[in-house]
Amino acid sequence: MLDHILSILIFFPLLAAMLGFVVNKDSIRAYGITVTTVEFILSLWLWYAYDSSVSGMQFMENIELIPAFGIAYILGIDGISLFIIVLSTFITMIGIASLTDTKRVKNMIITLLVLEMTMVGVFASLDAILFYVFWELSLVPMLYIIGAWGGPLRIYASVKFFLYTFAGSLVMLVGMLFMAYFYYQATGEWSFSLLEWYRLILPESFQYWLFAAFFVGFAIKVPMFPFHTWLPYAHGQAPTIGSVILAAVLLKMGTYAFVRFSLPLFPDAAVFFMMPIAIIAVIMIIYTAMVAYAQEDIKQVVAYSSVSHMGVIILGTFALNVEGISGSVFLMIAHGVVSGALFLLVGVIYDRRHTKLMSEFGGLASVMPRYATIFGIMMMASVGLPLTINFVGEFLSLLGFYQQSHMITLLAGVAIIVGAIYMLSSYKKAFFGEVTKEENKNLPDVNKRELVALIPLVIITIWLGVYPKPILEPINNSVESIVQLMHDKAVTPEAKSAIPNLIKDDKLSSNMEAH
Amino acid sequence: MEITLTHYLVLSTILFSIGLVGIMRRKNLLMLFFATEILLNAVNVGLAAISHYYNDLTGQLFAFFIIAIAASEIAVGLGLLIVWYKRTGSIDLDTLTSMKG
Amino acid sequence: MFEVISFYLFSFLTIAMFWIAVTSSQALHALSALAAGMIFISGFFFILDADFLGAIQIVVYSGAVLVLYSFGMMFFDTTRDIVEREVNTLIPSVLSVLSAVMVVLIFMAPIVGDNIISHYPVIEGAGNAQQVGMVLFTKYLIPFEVAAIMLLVAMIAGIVLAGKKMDKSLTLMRDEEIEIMHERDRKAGL
Amino acid sequence: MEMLLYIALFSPLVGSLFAALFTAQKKTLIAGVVPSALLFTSFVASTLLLIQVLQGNTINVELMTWMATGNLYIPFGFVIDQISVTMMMVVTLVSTIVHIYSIGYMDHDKSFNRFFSWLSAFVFSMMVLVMSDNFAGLFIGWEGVGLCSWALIGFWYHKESATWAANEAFIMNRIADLGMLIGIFLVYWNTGTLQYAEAFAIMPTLDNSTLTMIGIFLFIGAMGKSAQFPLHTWLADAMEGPTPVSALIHAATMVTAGVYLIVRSNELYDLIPNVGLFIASLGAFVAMFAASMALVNRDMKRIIAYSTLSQLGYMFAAAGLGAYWVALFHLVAHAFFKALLFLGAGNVMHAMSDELDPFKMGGLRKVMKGTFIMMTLASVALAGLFPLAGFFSKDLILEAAFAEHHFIIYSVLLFTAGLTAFYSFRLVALIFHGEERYKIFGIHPHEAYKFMLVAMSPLAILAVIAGSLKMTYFEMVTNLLPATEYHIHSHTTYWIMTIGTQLFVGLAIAFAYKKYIGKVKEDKEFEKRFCYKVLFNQYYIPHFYDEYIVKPYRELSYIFWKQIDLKIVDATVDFIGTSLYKTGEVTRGVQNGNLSTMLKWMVAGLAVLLVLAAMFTLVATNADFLLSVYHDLGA
Repeated sequence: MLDHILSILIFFPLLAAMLGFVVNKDSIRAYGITVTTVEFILSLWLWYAYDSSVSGMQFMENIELIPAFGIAYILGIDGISLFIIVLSTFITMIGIASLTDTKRVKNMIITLLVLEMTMVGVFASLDAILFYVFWELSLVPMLYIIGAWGGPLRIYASVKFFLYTFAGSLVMLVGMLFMAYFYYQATGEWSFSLLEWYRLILPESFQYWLFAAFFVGFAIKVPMFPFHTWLPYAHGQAPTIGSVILAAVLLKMGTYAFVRFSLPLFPDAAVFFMMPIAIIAVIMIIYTAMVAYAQEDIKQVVAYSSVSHMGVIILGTFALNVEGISGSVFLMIAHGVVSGALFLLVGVIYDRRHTKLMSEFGGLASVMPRYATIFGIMMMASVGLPLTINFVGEFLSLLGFYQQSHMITLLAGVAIIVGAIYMLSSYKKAFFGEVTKEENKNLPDVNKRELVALIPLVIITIWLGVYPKPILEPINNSVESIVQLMHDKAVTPEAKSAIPNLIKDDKLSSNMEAH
Repeated sequence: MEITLTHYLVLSTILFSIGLVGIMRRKNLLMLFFATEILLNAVNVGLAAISHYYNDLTGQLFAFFIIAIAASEIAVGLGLLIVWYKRTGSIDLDTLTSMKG
Repeated sequence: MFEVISFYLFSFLTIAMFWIAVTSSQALHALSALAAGMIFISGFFFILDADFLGAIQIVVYSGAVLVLYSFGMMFFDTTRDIVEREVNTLIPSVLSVLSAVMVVLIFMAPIVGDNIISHYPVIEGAGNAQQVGMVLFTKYLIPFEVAAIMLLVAMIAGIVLAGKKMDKSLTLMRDEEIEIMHERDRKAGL
Repeated sequence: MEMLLYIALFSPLVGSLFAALFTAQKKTLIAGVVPSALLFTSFVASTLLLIQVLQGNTINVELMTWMATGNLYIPFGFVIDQISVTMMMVVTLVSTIVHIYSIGYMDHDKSFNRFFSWLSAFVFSMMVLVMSDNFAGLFIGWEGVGLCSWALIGFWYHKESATWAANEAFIMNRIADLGMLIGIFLVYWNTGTLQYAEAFAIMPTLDNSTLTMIGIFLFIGAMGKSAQFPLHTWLADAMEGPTPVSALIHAATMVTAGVYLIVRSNELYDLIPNVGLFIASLGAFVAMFAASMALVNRDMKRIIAYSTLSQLGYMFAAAGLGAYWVALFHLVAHAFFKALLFLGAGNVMHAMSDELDPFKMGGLRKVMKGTFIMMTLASVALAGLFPLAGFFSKDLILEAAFAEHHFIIYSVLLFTAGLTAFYSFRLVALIFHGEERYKIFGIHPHEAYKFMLVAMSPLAILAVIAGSLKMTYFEMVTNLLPATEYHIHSHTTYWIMTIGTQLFVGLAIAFAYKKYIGKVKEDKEFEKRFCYKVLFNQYYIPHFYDEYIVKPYRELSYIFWKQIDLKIVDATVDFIGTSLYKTGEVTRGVQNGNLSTMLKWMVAGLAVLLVLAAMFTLVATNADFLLSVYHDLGA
């Protein structure tokens, strides 16, 4: 069973979704929770069986689909994708467990199960076409979730979400086809296998163009400034569960793809574009944080804060050293947990008051103390307080990039200031002060179902903040192999020097580079 | 003076243009069919000429198939035309606007 | 010399006939001109040593197709003129001439002509019909059969479309009327 | 040994979590008593560790790995040496007292349990800060105390001013923390480690500019936590929190973390005397700057806060001049008497129903004898009169400045000593002496609970006797810190200086008493003067920040959102979408359903394709010619 665990992880939710059509409407919630829990346990088993001392791909499956064009069904995970898969199954489970009374709940749960399949598929596939298929497929359930259960502007938001990301990924597809063509030119055989592509050393000018093509697809998904405007609409209109999954997992596809595709395939281009991307990341961090500060709707604050944090992840990824990339991968997990929790929390208050405007609240700390406490913990995690999960990622990402540029890191570090500004002022507006609105005076505190969803998130937030090693170590091993691969593949001398060589005496080299 | 392939091709082109004019000018559906026949015949002349001058039978065979296609087209097309005429009492092209975008 | 004269003669005739077919407002005139043009076309085929094709041209076009047209025309009120509302004849002519010139230009370019290689050369000492038969039943057997099926389908379609319930038009009847008609058929044991 | 360390470190955490269990419930005494007892345990453990350290043992333990990736390795490592044990003693002692005191002070507060949870959490963070053996651990504590400070300043969260002050404190600290973080990055990329011992061992091999950068960025971190100019405004506003919080966090412990950082990094700052001089100058400036604001203020707690700021300036001046042990000594002494002063102020506030304006008090000496004695003692110690703690520590700083020949710094500090004496006794005189002005407001003051006074008494004793421990302390600390003894060239100079300072201070006290002990009349004329206005408005710095930083930031944020994000970035995207849509709408006319038109379009398309093909053919056939023309043009 372990040989095919990835296929099982991918297709079990799909199968369950199909069977879900015949399940009775009253028991569908229990059915959904059971399925996602089984899926989560399977992913935990995957983690347990994963050998963290091996840096390469594990649990590989390889079935040829179209041999003439080298398209195959290749699955496999390493330390980077493992935890994002666990995160996806975990967040889906939490999401379904916390699902409040929605209309057409059966459709919702079936959609979520299909979405889960696509998410696991994206992170497990090692064939470009397979990856692309899951990547695009993930848009459909999300489109449906926003379009069917969203707010008043839901059609606009969902169409915008779909078209925007779809347009980007088409450019990415062209890049993939070109990449396969180059492979064909070089070896005389077609292949879309990522591991085969890794072995290909591309000339510099090709790298720039291909990097740009992939970049468009990934950047829109992340979303990077100035491609971020679909996100506030999507979050603003999506139901709570949609926002949670969108922020926690779907956005990670973009950053994950940067680590999986852009860096190892095009190391020279990565070095060449490092500074422009870093500048975009800095703009993302500061600009969206300021926009977040100006928001009146608490969900939009969290939405823009997501963009701001994604900037830090991008920065860490393009640090191109082990510290930075490990940090950014860790921050992907961390942001998944924290932003997921924050959206759940916003959902809690939305369920009670049917508004998300901060001016409608005020003084909630005395009415809903438990809610305020959990929100406070998550807010502090979002702000990046040490011993919370976010800090580890942010610290490592910024630390990593400091090797490449002092000035940009200094500017990006402003994240910790502006982040505190918008989060604290929102918290103050919503939770502190006197209770002014009559309808807020008797709000019930978080109930059991919500606690079931939130408490695990709180525990993870603190546990991994204090003891990140179980996750950081496998990530580190896989990232080291990627960095080494990039160093070996780099063509230009600038790239060779910018990407550290891990085989040499480490301390000496890092000292030299710092000077 | 020798008749070369070019002569035939020019002829074929001229016939084709006449067909095009017919297609664009006529509003009578039946006339449209006539123009289509002209187009097909123009092409056939070209194909036969090429076949002749390059000593290759493929051109002629293509012409055969074109004739076969033309025949079936007329059979079906005429049938549809008759149905249409029964419905509307007109074979005016301008009445065919159900495909309006 | 004979070839040259006949080429120009037939060319003039075909162009003239087709022009009449395209411009004539009388359907009957157009039909006649078209038939004549078709026959003249077959003249070219004979000049080009494609005897079989020429024969087929006369049989199928002038025989079958045009007869079909003339029968078809009996269904229509051909006396009723369709007003050719076309005001601007400039655009069609310009477009046609332009495309014609372009096609000629392209064919004149050596790059196209040089690349044609003879795959099925004319076999010495065999008649045209024989040659055609040899190629048609070897290399082009499947397309030939497919064409046959296509013709069959077209024939059936033609009969169904034009012939069924010649007295009635299903498409013009309302659903209830059709239902009533079907009901009557069933009762009659059909 | 290690057990003791862990007991000292974790008992505050246990106390905090214990109290946290009760936060949702009504006030329970046990939520206050248990954390206090646990803190006392921590204090005892610290004392035992102190004894160990006095015997010359230092302890270094590693609890577990925190972060490890690439070359980076950060453990949860703790060190007990002379510096950290000093800080531990101060922290545990003051916090134990403050905890016990708070049981009385917070008696009537409905969030009693929550208060103790946060207060103990603060002590835990502070212990992490001082006990860590690496910069990352320090940063954990650094941010942890920031968080607890935020929660405690905003403890009464229904008050707008309190929450505002809390956010201000947190954000200002964050600005400094960025500097600190950059400093940490610099240390890592230049030395390859964040452990103090290893990093400081490598630092002498680095070039001067790098070290200067490290020194400056770490000091920026220290500036925030220790509220040095220009990041000082939050400290005065932080007085919105409960008074025990002010005593513990904003006087005795957290704000001295910056000084601790400089002292801890003494090996670094020894290598870069220029930065040291800058720190000393800034310290001296802040000392006077803060003292001047304290002169006219009419808020009891703010006056003490400015005094804290001023004393922090002293500490930085000493640390910057390389007299690290002096700075640490002043830190310790200051912790005792300043905490005492704040707790006394807390008693007064309770007695006066939270009235803070000393001009509305007066004559409280009669009803609050214990408080009166203790506050007077604290003020004397603060003013630096012989033989109380302040005399020894502050005098050492002056001597150090003099001996190092920084006479400007010396004279600034000397002048500030006079100011300190004046404002301290202005406060004492206004509160405890003179006529009983509070009677107009119908307040009936009463002395605090007895056990609160008893709890305060150790501080009072220490404020008196701390000076005599100077030599023991010196011997202990100088195992680790540079043992510079500051000897003024001749004994005569020394005596002239000491006695001169004492006289100056004495005169200032006398002046304060003379001015404020009798019938205090509102001096309207004086209040209209420019210098009074400037001082009363804190040099207009909060106003400046509000007007030129906070407001523009808010406005810029709105512009970014409303103008740029919605009107430019998003509108561009929408424009692309709508233009495609419009194109569809416009070209829809082509599809008029008329077959004839469509056929015309078809022919037109054919013509276009043919033209393209013809052009292509032309170009292809004439490629050689065109290329030669192109090359000719290029040449």
